Amino acid sequence: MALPHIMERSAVTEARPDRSPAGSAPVISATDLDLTFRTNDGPVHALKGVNLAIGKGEFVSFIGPSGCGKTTFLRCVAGLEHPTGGTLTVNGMSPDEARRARAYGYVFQAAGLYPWRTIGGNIRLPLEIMGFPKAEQAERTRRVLELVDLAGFEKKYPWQLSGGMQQRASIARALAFDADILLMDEPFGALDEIVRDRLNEELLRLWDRTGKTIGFVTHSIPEAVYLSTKIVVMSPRPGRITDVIDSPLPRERPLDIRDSRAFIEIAHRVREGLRAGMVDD
Amino acid sequence: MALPHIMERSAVTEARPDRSPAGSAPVISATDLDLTFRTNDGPVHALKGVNLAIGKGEFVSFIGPSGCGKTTFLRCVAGLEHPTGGTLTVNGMSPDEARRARAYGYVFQAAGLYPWRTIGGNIRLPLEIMGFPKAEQAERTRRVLELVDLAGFEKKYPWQLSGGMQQRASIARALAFDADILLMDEPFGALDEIVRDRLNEELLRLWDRTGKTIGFVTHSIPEAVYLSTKIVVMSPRPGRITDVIDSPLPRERPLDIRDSRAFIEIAHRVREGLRAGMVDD
Amino acid sequence: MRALGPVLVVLLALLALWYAAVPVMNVQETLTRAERAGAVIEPASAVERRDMASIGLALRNAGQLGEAWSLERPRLPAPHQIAAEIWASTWDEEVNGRRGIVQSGSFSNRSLVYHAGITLTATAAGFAIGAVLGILLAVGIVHSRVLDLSLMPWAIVSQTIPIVALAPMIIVVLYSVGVQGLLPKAIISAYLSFFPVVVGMVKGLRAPDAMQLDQMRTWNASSAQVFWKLRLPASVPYLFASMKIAVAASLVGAIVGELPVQQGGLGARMLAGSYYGQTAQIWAALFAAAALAALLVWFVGWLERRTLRAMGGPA
Amino acid sequence: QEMDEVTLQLKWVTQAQFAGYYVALEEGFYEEEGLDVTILPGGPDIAPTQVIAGGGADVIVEWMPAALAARENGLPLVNIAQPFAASGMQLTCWGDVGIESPEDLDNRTLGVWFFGNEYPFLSWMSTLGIATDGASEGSVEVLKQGFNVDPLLQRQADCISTMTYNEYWQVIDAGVTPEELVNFRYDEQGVATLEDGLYVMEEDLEDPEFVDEMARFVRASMRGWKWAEENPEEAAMIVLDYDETGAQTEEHQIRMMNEVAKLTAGSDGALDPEAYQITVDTLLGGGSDPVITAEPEGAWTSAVTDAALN
Amino acid sequence: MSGARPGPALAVPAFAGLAALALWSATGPAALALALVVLTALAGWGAVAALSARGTAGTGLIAPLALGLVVLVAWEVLVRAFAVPQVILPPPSVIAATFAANLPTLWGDFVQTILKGGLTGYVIGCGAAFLTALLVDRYDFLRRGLLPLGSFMAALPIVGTAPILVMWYGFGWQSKAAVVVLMVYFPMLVNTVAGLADTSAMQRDLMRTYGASWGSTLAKLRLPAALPFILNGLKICTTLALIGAIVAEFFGSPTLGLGFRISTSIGALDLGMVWASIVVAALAGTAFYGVVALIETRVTFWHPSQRR
Ligand SMILES: Nc1ncnc2c1ncn2[C@@H]1O[C@H](COP(=O)(O)OP(=O)(O)OP(=O)(O)O)[C@@H](O)[C@H]1O
Ligand SMILES: Nc1ncnc2c1ncn2[C@@H]1O[C@H](COP(=O)(O)OP(=O)(O)OP(=O)(O)O)[C@@H](O)[C@H]1O
Ligand SMILES: Cc1ncc(C[n+]2csc(CCO)c2C)c(N)n1
Ligand SMILES: [Mg+2]
Ligand SMILES: [Mg+2]
Repeated sequence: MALPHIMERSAVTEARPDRSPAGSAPVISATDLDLTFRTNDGPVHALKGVNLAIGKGEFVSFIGPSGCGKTTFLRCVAGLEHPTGGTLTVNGMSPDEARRARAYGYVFQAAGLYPWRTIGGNIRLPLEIMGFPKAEQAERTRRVLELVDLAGFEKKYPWQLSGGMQQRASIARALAFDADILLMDEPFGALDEIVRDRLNEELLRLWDRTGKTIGFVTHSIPEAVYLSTKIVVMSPRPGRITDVIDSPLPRERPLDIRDSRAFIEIAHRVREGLRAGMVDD
Repeated sequence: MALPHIMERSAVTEARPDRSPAGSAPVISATDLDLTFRTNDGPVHALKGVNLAIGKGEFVSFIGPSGCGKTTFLRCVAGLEHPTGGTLTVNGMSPDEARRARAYGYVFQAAGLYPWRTIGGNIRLPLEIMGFPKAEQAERTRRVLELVDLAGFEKKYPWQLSGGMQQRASIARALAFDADILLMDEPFGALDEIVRDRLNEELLRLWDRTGKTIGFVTHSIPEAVYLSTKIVVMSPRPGRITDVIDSPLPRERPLDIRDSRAFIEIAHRVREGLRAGMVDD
Repeated sequence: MRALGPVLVVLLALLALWYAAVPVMNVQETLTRAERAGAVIEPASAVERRDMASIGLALRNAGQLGEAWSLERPRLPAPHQIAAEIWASTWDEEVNGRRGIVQSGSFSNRSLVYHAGITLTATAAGFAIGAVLGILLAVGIVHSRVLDLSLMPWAIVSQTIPIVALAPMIIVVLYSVGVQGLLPKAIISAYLSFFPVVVGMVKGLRAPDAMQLDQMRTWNASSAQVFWKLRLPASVPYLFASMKIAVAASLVGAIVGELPVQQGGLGARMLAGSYYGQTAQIWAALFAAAALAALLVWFVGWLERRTLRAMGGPA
Repeated sequence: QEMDEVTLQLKWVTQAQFAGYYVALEEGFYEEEGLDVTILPGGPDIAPTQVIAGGGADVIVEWMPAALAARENGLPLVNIAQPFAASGMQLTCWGDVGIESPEDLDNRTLGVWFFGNEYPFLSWMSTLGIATDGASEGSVEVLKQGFNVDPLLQRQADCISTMTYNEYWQVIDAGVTPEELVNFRYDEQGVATLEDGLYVMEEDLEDPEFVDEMARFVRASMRGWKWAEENPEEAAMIVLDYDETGAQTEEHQIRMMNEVAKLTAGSDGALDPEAYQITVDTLLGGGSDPVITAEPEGAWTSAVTDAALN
Repeated sequence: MSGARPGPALAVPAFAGLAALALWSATGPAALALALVVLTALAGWGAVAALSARGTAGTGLIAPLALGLVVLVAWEVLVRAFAVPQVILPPPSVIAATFAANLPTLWGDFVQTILKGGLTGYVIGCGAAFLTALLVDRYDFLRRGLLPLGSFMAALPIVGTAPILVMWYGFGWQSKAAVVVLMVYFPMLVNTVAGLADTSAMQRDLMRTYGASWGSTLAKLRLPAALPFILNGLKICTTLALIGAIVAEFFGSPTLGLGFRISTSIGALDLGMVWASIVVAALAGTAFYGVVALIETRVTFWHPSQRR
């Protein structure tokens, strides 16, 4: 029962590459991507035949059950993992080249701030590594701190901030060197719903202001629906894309939008996609 | 704007004790409960004037922002924390007596299985401590493993199971000695939405079958609404109850119910209650 | 301060136990002395008493044990004897002694202050060498798989060699290649202290998790940058924990190194005390060494607190 | 004027046993001979033979058994002078356990110094026909004695090794009366071995300049010894000043100096060939496991003392 | 990356060949020998690098052996080439020969020092520390009163305590065991106490919800949780025990034992025997450590540090 449904979605997915907005070349483009981990217990097929094109300025969420390869895909894009098949380009380059060109900022699940550096020091860290001049480091740090609403906390240490503030600092750090692409792997997974709501709102505003391309992994259906222009639903073993949903929601999204009909419908479709993937398993 | 709203709810709350189902004495009853932690930085007022009555067979969810005292309240019920004011009875006894009488099973946020024991060994643990005969230990272990759908995993070690399976094992452990009350502190907090959905369904079924009284802490609004017969909304500093919502949803709840009008309305009311608490803060 | 109460109580209990043990431990010598002084002892001769249990002997001659707490060569000196010896060989010697700092302008070679100073110098030098060596080895092990595979087992084997027993020979061999004075002692001291540092530092340098290392990769950081900005700061707590063990080991090494050389130091002092049967002197040197160790460990702890605070840890 | 540098390695810690060298240093006798002498104190488990083999010293104070054993082990040491004419080593026993003569030692527990000092004892036991593998009929139990006289005082051993000038007096100082003790001087048992001689490497002696240097060294050292014999108290004070451990007491060192003087009294520095022969015979007679297996050749020379004394 | 390196097929024979060449040159010119030793070391590095890059099974064993071999070759060659006197440092071949020729003596020493002195002290010391830890864990008063004093005791250097203990317990292995007890007691105590405390508040609360007694909390929660720490303590103490037993013999012993052998042989300039005794000590120590490490992996298989 579930199978034809998926097939249909997959067909849609494969047709995508040419459909990227404004007809311009996609920022991230994956064709027939395959990745197999070799482990002691034999190979783990983490990604299989993944096709996806992400256009400039899109906000793409990845959702799927645990272990379906969301993180793996994001890591491939970041050049942290190397696909065993297919092609993947970022800004027309290979992911490794893109990494060396510092084409993206990456936000990990936990905030991962260094406890021995102040918030300002943490944000300066990538700038130091990339060799920005001192004055510019200070200027950029100031700017991103303002962007994530943490002005005044520059001299504080991470443990002096709440979890939500830490996560914002971590986002600021990824923004500091102003890459066009932002990759975020479950950045709000550890936060409670209310804080999460607020950060979601802020993230949307930031995206709106900066026009960045964002890849966003989440486990939460409402979060995915609320944030994205495009939702990628994945299923595990081997990880593949079962559905790609273009959101009809407007760019402006008050939190109330979650009680709207359209929102609930997309959420329903995502849930269906997820269940189908599970049954299929 | 928010204040009168809360006041109204609180008034309703206080009227509760006499309203417990079937007019029978409540299983858990708190009157004017107060708890202040003394810390190095001065006192922390964790619970203030909490009044609540939980009747037999109810499924009560506690929801509220981080630090509002949900865990503290549950721990008071379990006799792990001692209120500094007010009265609290469990099955008519003091919580400590109830604890010694093994009146409840407690499920902590993380699975908290002992890594040096197999799944079976973990479930047997309380039985060993309570001095059940060997044969009955085996029998009960088998039964609860089946109940949580883990038959066949008895000989495995915790780390060989997925997070969701571990959490189910932890629930099985709390069920094994068949207490009438089940206290669960964010048991599914660490799981992804899909697994969580499934466990929610199973928990409901279990509750339905066994007729236990369940106290359940969560951060997730949909989860609270989906599971409960009664939702207790709390606000922080000092932690107090701002709203108690009796759910009009039927006992039978397919997952789809979450797309229903009634469901969305309750969820909305919970969210409003939470926001009000935040603003009030 | 809250910890002081229990410590004092336990200390008092131990002291009481100690005083009670003194007559039992010293019973043979005490009775022999009493016998020489003409008292009637049961049994009468030292030969008969030789193989008897101390407690029984003490009970049977309870009246003759008065001297047990003030023997000159006790098996177990009474605490006040040790205290007196410590006082005599520190304050008294320095202030009133002919060679003391008050009269001669330099520390007396009969005072524990002087010997503790010598030991401290060797310990500091050895600890510095050991810590630096340990850190360098750890850096090598973390950055080179070949070193990791081949060096670590030998580091363990190195600690099974009774270096303490070899100290005299090592000093002679070093001597023959022209190394003498402070350095041989420091080398033995370093040998004992590098191992805990290697173990702790390897653990510390590997403390950053995969996520933090990946984070660095997303910024395309060089391995030097990863080391200075991530691994090194992350290893600091581990480094200090192992340095506390290492500094105590250094002290033992320095003391051992002083034994054969006999040119001052607490080790030389202990041995000389043992050689001349001056039990109180051994015990005094022993306590001085333990106090020195406690001081060194405290000092490392203080450094740790300061460093961590400078690094922004919760005060 | 250019001074010749000489390093002397002692056999034991700084004490009056080595007073002659410290006196010569302090009183400028070495300087008068144009020598710049460094005295290295020894200590437990420092083998002077090893030090000289490694080039850490030019000349060492060593006991002849250890020196001859080293010679057999491939380290050609040569005795160039013998300031100690007599042996000070003895076995000190409790009288009250019934030991009167050497035969009574059978089946006893005895403390013995090892580290190259055990050879005269083993040789003695072998002449007595007593084995050393445990306390039983026809055998004694041997303990490796540590650095002090506690084994005797604690009665862990019936007898221990002592030096007439040192450990014996420590026993007395501990309150034991001389009447309670029985002493067996190795000298008197006919198993004496030469102690505290000066040894150098054989190959060095091929250099006439070195021989001359040593001649001056021995001459100055013997001057020191004679000065010390005549001024025991001053000598002891000089020794005390050189003791860096600060462990020695005046009383003990003065007494030690007096006792040591008895052993050095008969010597002008030259080795007595007869005493040498007794030593060699003792060592060759070490029973089943003799220290040296063959009569040594060239283990001593009178070249240096001849030059020094003329 | 790994393709750029010479494979093991090349590096291993090169290593073996160079080692042989170095040994052959041992009595030749010193400079040549030195050069060959350096080359051997480099070849050894290459061999291990190649093996580990391939992830060949057993590299974990081969690598340290290769390093050991390099050290032995260097030792043998340099001692011979630079004509170091045997009474200073004998070459490995001489040590091996002495070892082989004195097996019965060394066995006797091993039994006396390692089995009687070391092992007895180890068992008593670790056992006493364990029992103390239970007490300290039970009574917080003792924890606060005893532990600070214990750390003071741990700082007592063995060279000071050994003569006293020999005086108290005699010349036999008993005094050696006493020294070992004193050496292992504190590390073991600290580890066990830390282990018993290493349970999360949640795990302890769980036991409380079961109304569990102190005894069953100990048996079912704290002891199992403490096992990794306890075994770590036991592991650390192995080397301490052996060193303690050997060193204590320097302060008085019967006429056998490794410490006795080492000290007596130095006096007789029998350096071959000294090193043969050291080899016995190192072998015994490594084996002892290895056995406890093996038990550790078996018993604490569930601990994250053992799972990878
Ligand atoms: N380094 C690795 N070696 C072997 N297998 C791996 C590795 N990394 C991931 N995997 C496996 O690949 C699969 C996909 O993992 P991935 O982390 O991408 O999942 P995910 O979708 O991010 O899951 P989650 O929601 O739990 O984070 C899983 O089965 C995982 O066990
Ligand atoms: N043992 C304690 N000592 C001092 N303060 C405490 C203690 N336990 C809890 N608190 C404080 O009491 C308040 C309530 O804590 P509680 O754990 O009950 O919150 P919660 O609602 O469960 O939060 P969360 O959703 O984060 O689990 C918090 O401010 C917390 O910091
Ligand atoms: C470890 C050891 N034990 C005993 C001696 C024997 N010894 C030789 S000279 C001397 C001083 C005499 O008072 C003593 C005790 C030693 N050399 N080393
Ligand atoms: Mg992931
Ligand atoms: Mg909580």
